[in-house]
Amino acid sequence: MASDVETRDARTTAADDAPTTAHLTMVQAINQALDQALAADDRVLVFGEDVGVMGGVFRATDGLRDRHGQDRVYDTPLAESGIMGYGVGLALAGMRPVAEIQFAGFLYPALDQVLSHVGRYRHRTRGRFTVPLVVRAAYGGGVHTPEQHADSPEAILAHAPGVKVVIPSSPARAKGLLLAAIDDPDPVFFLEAIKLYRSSRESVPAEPYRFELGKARVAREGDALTLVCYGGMVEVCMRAAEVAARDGVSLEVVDVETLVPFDQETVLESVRKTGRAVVVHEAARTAGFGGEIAARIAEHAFFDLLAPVTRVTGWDAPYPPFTSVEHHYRPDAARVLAAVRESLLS
Amino acid sequence: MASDVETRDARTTAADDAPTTAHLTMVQAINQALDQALAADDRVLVFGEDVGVMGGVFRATDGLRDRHGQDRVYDTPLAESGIMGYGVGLALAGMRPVAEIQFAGFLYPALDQVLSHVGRYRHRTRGRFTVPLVVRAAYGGGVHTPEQHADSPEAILAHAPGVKVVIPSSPARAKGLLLAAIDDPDPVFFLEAIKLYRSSRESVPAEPYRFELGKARVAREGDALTLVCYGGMVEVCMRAAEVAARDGVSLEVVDVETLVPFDQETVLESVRKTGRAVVVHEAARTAGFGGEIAARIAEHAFFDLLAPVTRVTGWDAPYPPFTSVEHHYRPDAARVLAAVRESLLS
Amino acid sequence: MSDTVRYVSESGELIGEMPLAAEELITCYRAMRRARHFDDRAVTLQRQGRLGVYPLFRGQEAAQVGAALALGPDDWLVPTYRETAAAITHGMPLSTALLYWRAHPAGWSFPEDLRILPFYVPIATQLPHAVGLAHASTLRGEDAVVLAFVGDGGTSEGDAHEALNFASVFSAPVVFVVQNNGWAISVPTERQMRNTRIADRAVGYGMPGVRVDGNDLVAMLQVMREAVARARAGGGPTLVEAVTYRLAPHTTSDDPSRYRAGSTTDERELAEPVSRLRKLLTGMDAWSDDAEEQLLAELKDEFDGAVAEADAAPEPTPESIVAHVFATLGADQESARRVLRGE
Amino acid sequence: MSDTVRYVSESGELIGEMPLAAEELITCYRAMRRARHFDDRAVTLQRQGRLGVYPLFRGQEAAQVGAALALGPDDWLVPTYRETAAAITHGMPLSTALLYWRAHPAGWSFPEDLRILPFYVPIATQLPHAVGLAHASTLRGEDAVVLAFVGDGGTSEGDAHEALNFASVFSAPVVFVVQNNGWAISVPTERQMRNTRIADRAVGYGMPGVRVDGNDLVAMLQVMREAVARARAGGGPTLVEAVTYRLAPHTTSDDPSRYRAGSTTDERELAEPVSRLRKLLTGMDAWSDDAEEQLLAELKDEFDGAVAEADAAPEPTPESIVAHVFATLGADQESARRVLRGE
Ligand SMILES: Cc1ncc(C[n+]2csc(CCOP(=O)(O)OP(=O)(O)O)c2C)c(N)n1
Ligand SMILES: Cc1ncc(C[n+]2csc(CCOP(=O)(O)OP(=O)(O)O)c2C)c(N)n1
Ligand SMILES: [Mg+2]
Ligand SMILES: [Mg+2]
Repeated sequence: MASDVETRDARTTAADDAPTTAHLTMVQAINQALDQALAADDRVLVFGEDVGVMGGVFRATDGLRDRHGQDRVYDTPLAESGIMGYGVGLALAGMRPVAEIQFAGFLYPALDQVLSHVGRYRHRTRGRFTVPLVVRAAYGGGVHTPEQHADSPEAILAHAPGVKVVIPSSPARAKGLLLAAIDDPDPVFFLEAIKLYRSSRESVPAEPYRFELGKARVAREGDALTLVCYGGMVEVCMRAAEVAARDGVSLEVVDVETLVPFDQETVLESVRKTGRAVVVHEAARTAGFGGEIAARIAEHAFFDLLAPVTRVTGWDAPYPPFTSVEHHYRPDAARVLAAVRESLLS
Repeated sequence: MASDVETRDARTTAADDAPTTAHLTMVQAINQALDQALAADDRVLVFGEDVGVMGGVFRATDGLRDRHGQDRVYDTPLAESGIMGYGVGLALAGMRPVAEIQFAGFLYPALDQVLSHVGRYRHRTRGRFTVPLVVRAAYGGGVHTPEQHADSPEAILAHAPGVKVVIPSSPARAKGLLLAAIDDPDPVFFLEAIKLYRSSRESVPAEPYRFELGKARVAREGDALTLVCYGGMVEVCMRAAEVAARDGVSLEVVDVETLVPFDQETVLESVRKTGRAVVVHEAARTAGFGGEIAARIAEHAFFDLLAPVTRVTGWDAPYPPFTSVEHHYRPDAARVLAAVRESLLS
Repeated sequence: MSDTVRYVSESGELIGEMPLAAEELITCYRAMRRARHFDDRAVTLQRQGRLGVYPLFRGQEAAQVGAALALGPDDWLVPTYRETAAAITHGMPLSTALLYWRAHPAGWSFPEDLRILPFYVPIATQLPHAVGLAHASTLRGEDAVVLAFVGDGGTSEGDAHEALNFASVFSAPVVFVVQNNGWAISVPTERQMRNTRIADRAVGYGMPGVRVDGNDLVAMLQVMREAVARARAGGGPTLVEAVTYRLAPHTTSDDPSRYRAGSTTDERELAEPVSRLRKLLTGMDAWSDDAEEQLLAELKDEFDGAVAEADAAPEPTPESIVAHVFATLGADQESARRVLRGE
Repeated sequence: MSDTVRYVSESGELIGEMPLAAEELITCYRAMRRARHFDDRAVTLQRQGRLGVYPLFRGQEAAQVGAALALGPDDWLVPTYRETAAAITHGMPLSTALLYWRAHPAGWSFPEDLRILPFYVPIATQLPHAVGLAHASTLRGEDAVVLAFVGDGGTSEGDAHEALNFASVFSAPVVFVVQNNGWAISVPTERQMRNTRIADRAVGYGMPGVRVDGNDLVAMLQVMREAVARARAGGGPTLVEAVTYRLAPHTTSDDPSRYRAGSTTDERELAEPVSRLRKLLTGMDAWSDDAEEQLLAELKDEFDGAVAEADAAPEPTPESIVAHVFATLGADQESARRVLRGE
């Protein structure tokens, strides 16, 4: 089912006297990015379940149909494999499709299209056919959504060669990364942490701007240990770092942002400096993307490591649909800090 | 398309004067296991595309329909999500369904059923509903199959909580593991390396027998370095170990066999002894299961490691459909040995 | 609604012969009224923060109750998230339903003999399970039938197609009921598909397809009894399109004013199934205001009891998160469990 | 085959009026004969180890060529792995086709102006692409139409359903051709589905459905021209069931004796489409043994030339494995590339 919380209007890019920045939630920043992409390039199309008339279950596409017309922003039938495959076809035809999948757990019916086609067209046809498709999906927990609405399947996408995976951690980052994703010549999966959609606002430049994909970002500098994280876990790690700072422990926070292509160098540089790393994500641990990150750190920063790289993740169980205990599944600052303490002791 | 190579008849469990072992290929051993499971338990059903009349594109189900009847061994329509979901329904009803998916790359249309249902029923219903379903699929490269027929999606399955993943490395192991999988009260994905189906024979006991799931196996003892591998990579690693032995380097080979639940202790025990590890699989590297294994070793054997844990895997590209270069994708003994040398030097 | 089976007009008048006895009708009415009472009270509980997101079924009582009442006790019900009315009619304890919508684990752990699969949201994915359950029944020589629900929107998913095809190929004893309630969240059925009759899809599977006024309990029950009997007799699956209307928002979180005019709903309220059947019964002198009042008092008591029962369910422990991942937990779950226990 | 469009009997006699001029028929025949020649020669190459696994299309030439000839040069062809005949008819160089079946990268890297998607095996997954291509054509105000193929077996996949529904909802200019060749590897159409006419599925999508004798080139071309014209004029999609027969094994690796009697095939050979059209033409005095001989000589030359061209394609380098993963390779591909280069 769709959760759906009220939001304020994000239309901030209107007239001449438009402000140069606005205080936006992440969902408003995303709405603005889509609006600007639609305005700038005729080839951009926005579609998915309930994105048209209704403006999306999270209102990320609110107002876009009115402004850009029903041929540019429209509803599809309820079929994710169809949406994905249809999006592939649009992309093959030279359009710049931006599909919305309501929740990342509903990417599953579309995985055949993702694994068999989205990431393969360029490779198998030696560049003759390409799929500049963007797929947005809400992911992750922390807001008491119904069953299956809190999944974090980024590792599956990251294991599909030819597919880029981007997970923003704030309104301003989301806008710049989404505009870059829409410009990108390759398919980009853009996962949006539900927890961040409206949890806070940030000053977002009104003009279109882009952040380069494939770059990790040092979100906070420190020297005792590196927290490696992305998306909804960045605020958790930042909070942990603040708490640690009060105890005089200075943690560095690296926001991966783009899982694929992975910016190994930025992560390694940080860990070489601190000598310790804790990797944090909310997906289940086994075969999660944290394993990949930890394995790379442990391989390439081996001689600089003072302690084993550890992971703070969802447990090896489905995200629990049982509201009263779900906060024990999703990592929080306390669990991150416990792992930090353990690492610092070893 | 289905590749289809001739095979000899695997019917070795006939009369009183039956031999106590037979020299079987892996596909024959699998056929025998299915035959014995069907004979032993009325609830066992074998179904999938072309498994009935034709006996399977690899002949794994050859003769089973004749022996056990068309209500026990039958063809389904060409629809993998349907096969998986229908199998879930049979399992919920108390049957012991054994589904065949012709190639692991054709599991993709069924991933929604896998991720949303197969691994979740027991968890979400607190044990009220369970899915004792076995799904067999041919996986991996090395035999010049057409495009998309050489995929190795084990990491995706391993990231689905509640699902067991088993990958046998020889005829005798395959039989014992498959019979255990069919007995298991939980869903088991059973991936069969195409390369091993007929590449060699092994003495296989004629009687039904079972190997415990969830146990790794030391396939060869050594003390200089541990090769961690599974399925089609075990023979590659064994060959590498033989070559190394000629140079006086003694490699230990750990055959993971069950990826989930992962037998961390056996792997760690070996690495604690050797101090070095190379993880080998043919799936693409990024977010492959090797990252998980390497991360666990690097975390838990940190103080025993003499060199970084490295990985020899498929490259971060789709398995190439281009026959003349595919052997550069799939790890071979030479690449494993190169990684071994590098590890021993560091 | 030509070609649509109907016995009772929107204003509650009988069209043609009445196939049901008055007592039967009263049983049906009581079940529908019970469902309506549940729905109303559930919404109140949700507003009080005592349920999570709740998908109302207001307006779909006849479709759900009529279908469920065609089942025998050994038959299976395979619902979507919308079918609380069908589920409580087929024997799900009200407290279990409340606990599910409260997202409490006891809402999933059904009594052993309850032949209902739990509510779930991945659209249409339950349909192949229904086929498997049904085929298992045939293979074992049992005569249990499976009733599987899906929405108009859900028919667009690949799994709906695969399940219909499997069912017909295996001649599985399953009755598919599409509740065409006009909407898939904000998308009206006309933009979900081009065909005007969902029942027409049946032709493509070589199975009978029936379109029925899903707000007419009598029609619904008749059509379903026939389909269930056919399935039980080995005649294979049927596709039933129950034409109904989602009078309520999609869920308690939804704001339908973003996509449909309030006037549409008001008009549809006039044809809603509970009062339609009540009018019929009243016209037959088979139901009175007193009977209604007494029924409501009973329903209130029953519901209050269920709430009390639900409230008494012990809070899950943190370690319940990893319980039941496997029959025997793996080492990874065991170590997680120790952490969750605070060991 | 009642309700099945047919113009030419199995023995090559005209039934009713001939809608095509003799020159057109000759063009069609030449294209079919060319396809047959390709198929025969490809099998020989495969036996020599000079092609990989090859899916023959013997018996399906009329269905494929008839469909492809209804297209204009700007129209798209979306094939399965079976449609080599359609592809070479729509302009794919023979050498490209050979290189694809030789699993050489040049078999995928089509000339820029070739409006054909590459052959591929994940069944039915190409159909939603066809809808996207078609809808893009409409959205841009172009009039390109898309021809999408699928097999009888392929209709069972969820993607087939989702694509048909999307196409009808978007009124996309796409013509779906189901080649009902009787088999999906070993599974006959009767066990793939219960309905006897695949064209009947069209009703469920509110689109026209046509069943045509797919071994009758004239019927095929007529039906396709109508469907393509309708799509081009904004009339939306059509579902065409081309009834044909897979005379050959599923692929060069398949042994059909495991699931069908040789006699079935022998009988079907009598109705095969190439000789059927030749008989018709001969009966019309529009074709002679001499013409045939000359055509075969031309086809042989063309094919030999294509083989030579294919043979001349440079062997791919090991590093081609990681080339084209992204427009700009990531660091992981770059480091792999260095290893593959032996650096
Ligand atoms: C696979 C999947 N995609 C999307 C959703 C989000 N979603 C929940 S309900 C719904 C609409 C369902 O409409 P319909 O099938 O007509 O059932 P109704 O809600 O009307 O009962 C959607 C799109 C989902 N739950 N599952
Ligand atoms: C998703 C998927 N599942 C299974 C296969 C294996 N397979 C290859 S061809 C085939 C049969 C296809 O039959 P049909 O659609 O009738 O086409 P035909 O081969 O007759 O042209 C199967 C099952 C596949 N390629 N893709
Ligand atoms: Mg609906
Ligand atoms: Mg076929």
